Amino acid sequence: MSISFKLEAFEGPLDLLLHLIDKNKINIYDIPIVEITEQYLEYIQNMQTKDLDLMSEFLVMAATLINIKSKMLLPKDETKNETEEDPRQELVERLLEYKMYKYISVELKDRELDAARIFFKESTIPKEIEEYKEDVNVSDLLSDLTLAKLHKIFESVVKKQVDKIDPIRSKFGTIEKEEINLSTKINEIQEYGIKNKSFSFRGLLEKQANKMEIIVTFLGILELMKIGQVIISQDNLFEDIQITFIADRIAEFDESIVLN
Amino acid sequence: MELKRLEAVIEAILFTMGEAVELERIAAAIDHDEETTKKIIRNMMDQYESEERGIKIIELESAFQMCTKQEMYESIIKIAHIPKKHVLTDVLLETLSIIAYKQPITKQEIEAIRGVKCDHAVNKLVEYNLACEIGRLDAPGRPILFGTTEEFLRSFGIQSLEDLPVVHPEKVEDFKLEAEEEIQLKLDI
Amino acid sequence: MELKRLEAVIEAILFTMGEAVELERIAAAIDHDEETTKKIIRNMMDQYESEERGIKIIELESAFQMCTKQEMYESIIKIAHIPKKHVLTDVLLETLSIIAYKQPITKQEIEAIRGVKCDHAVNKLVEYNLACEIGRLDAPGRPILFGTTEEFLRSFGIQSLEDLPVVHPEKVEDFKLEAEEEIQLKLDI
Repeated sequence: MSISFKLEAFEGPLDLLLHLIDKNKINIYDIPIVEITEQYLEYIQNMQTKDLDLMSEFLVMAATLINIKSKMLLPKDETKNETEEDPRQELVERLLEYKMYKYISVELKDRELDAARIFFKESTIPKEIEEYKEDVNVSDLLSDLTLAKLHKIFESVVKKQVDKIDPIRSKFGTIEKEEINLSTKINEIQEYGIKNKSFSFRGLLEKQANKMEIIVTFLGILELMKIGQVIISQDNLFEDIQITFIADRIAEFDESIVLN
Repeated sequence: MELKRLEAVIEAILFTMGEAVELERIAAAIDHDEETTKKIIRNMMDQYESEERGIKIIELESAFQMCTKQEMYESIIKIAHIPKKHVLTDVLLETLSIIAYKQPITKQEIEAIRGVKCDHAVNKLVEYNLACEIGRLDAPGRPILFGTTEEFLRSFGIQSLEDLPVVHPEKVEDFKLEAEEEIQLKLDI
Repeated sequence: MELKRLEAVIEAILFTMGEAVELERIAAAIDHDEETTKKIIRNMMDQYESEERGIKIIELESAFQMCTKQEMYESIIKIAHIPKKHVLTDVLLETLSIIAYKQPITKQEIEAIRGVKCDHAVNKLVEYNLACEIGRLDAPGRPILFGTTEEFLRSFGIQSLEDLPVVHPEKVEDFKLEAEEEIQLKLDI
């Protein structure tokens, strides 16, 4: 099946999922998860985007779909009396909600067109009246604000800022500051691939110095799969993945793919 | 003051100020209670609407503003300079719809609905004065709560948040029926 | 176009423009010659004058302008006398506390701390004379540095910024620990 348009056209993972459901004319309440998951993965494989943040959001959705798919393939637990919730339920709810806002935003756009046809007027206060304008009374403004209160407010601002910092990841201080260049890593993998032709995924990861390098290596493999430089195979579930380098030369990569 | 005179004063106030003026302030200026003042203004709104006039009064939550009628647009653009409008992309519109219906809402909640990061979209909406901070959620990190502005109401011709477009239940039913008919052709697992 | 409709268009144009509009331009907008246009406007002037209205049209050389009637001034002054209630919102308070403790600070830095745009808040604080520009940062774009004013010190009855309550470093450490605990909780689920 040929992909006739670019994935970048989608706003996000839900948008793509909605499109697939639309295209297949499927009832949103009854998504054939296997079919949709396969199509979804196919789209992701053809993704042209280099935005890793965006890419990861699509991947999360793909993982969700696969998770649901696997749950549905598992035999029902007979020992449990209560009726188990359909694993698709939550996804369906999210999709319906998203669909509703998409619909509303079109309505809003329509209203905006109408509203744009009216004109307002600048305020034209006559001079005599303008002079009556009162100054803002600062002491009234600050009437119930004490220094202690101001101090408390600042503390809560600082607290909020601290909360935003992930204490676990922030401990990789020295590593984080070191920029790992995705394109460099991809080239390394390619050189390794030309030399070794076929190699173990696990083995490759074990050669990495730290977590960040492992992540970048993993992303590099994904990227190489996407452009068809490598193919992967796995004999059984949870077994090591075998990577085979099928290209005959190293593909050039944009230097701008940098992971901080 | 007799009614005609009060109407004249309100007309003068709304004309002079140009911007939206809170009911509270108008009531104080004409020395009447808010309930009465609202009745007078609503009555004026009907008059402007029914008579062949070029201007009208719109209501924005509890404020009122004078503006031209929509059908005057073609003639006015021959003279007036049209203020440049921000182009709202689909992403911004979707984000704005979510804020409008779910306010007060945090960025995290918006992200949960859209499935993608929304920092950029929310910041743009704040910059365009269509959304604004309306407080902090009492939860870890005290995340900022967002809501829509008066400018939002004005830009979309909405009187109050109760006036937001709704998805009619029949419409939702339609979506479902459509899909159900079509699914007959498809294999399900 | 019939007369009533032409009058409505002229009303809309004069309202929107606010300033004086040349007869020539009005005539062009309603697609009639100047002589006819002038007659229509003069007739409108009489109507506004005789009816109990808050606004009127005045003639200036060969231009026309819409304005409020003199006798309305008193009521409009009342509106100016009942200014919008100025309040320090949560947004303003937070921004003020950041400026007080982190000055000199740029808007960009405040934004980095709060995670949202702060133009409006900073402008308001400057308007209230609680914050002001105290220089420029020696960096690309030479961004403005903000600090608190003497008025700020006076309002809190303090002599200098050194009198501000201190944020203890241990406190920040505590925050960090709390945040870590919260994250741990999340991971445990």
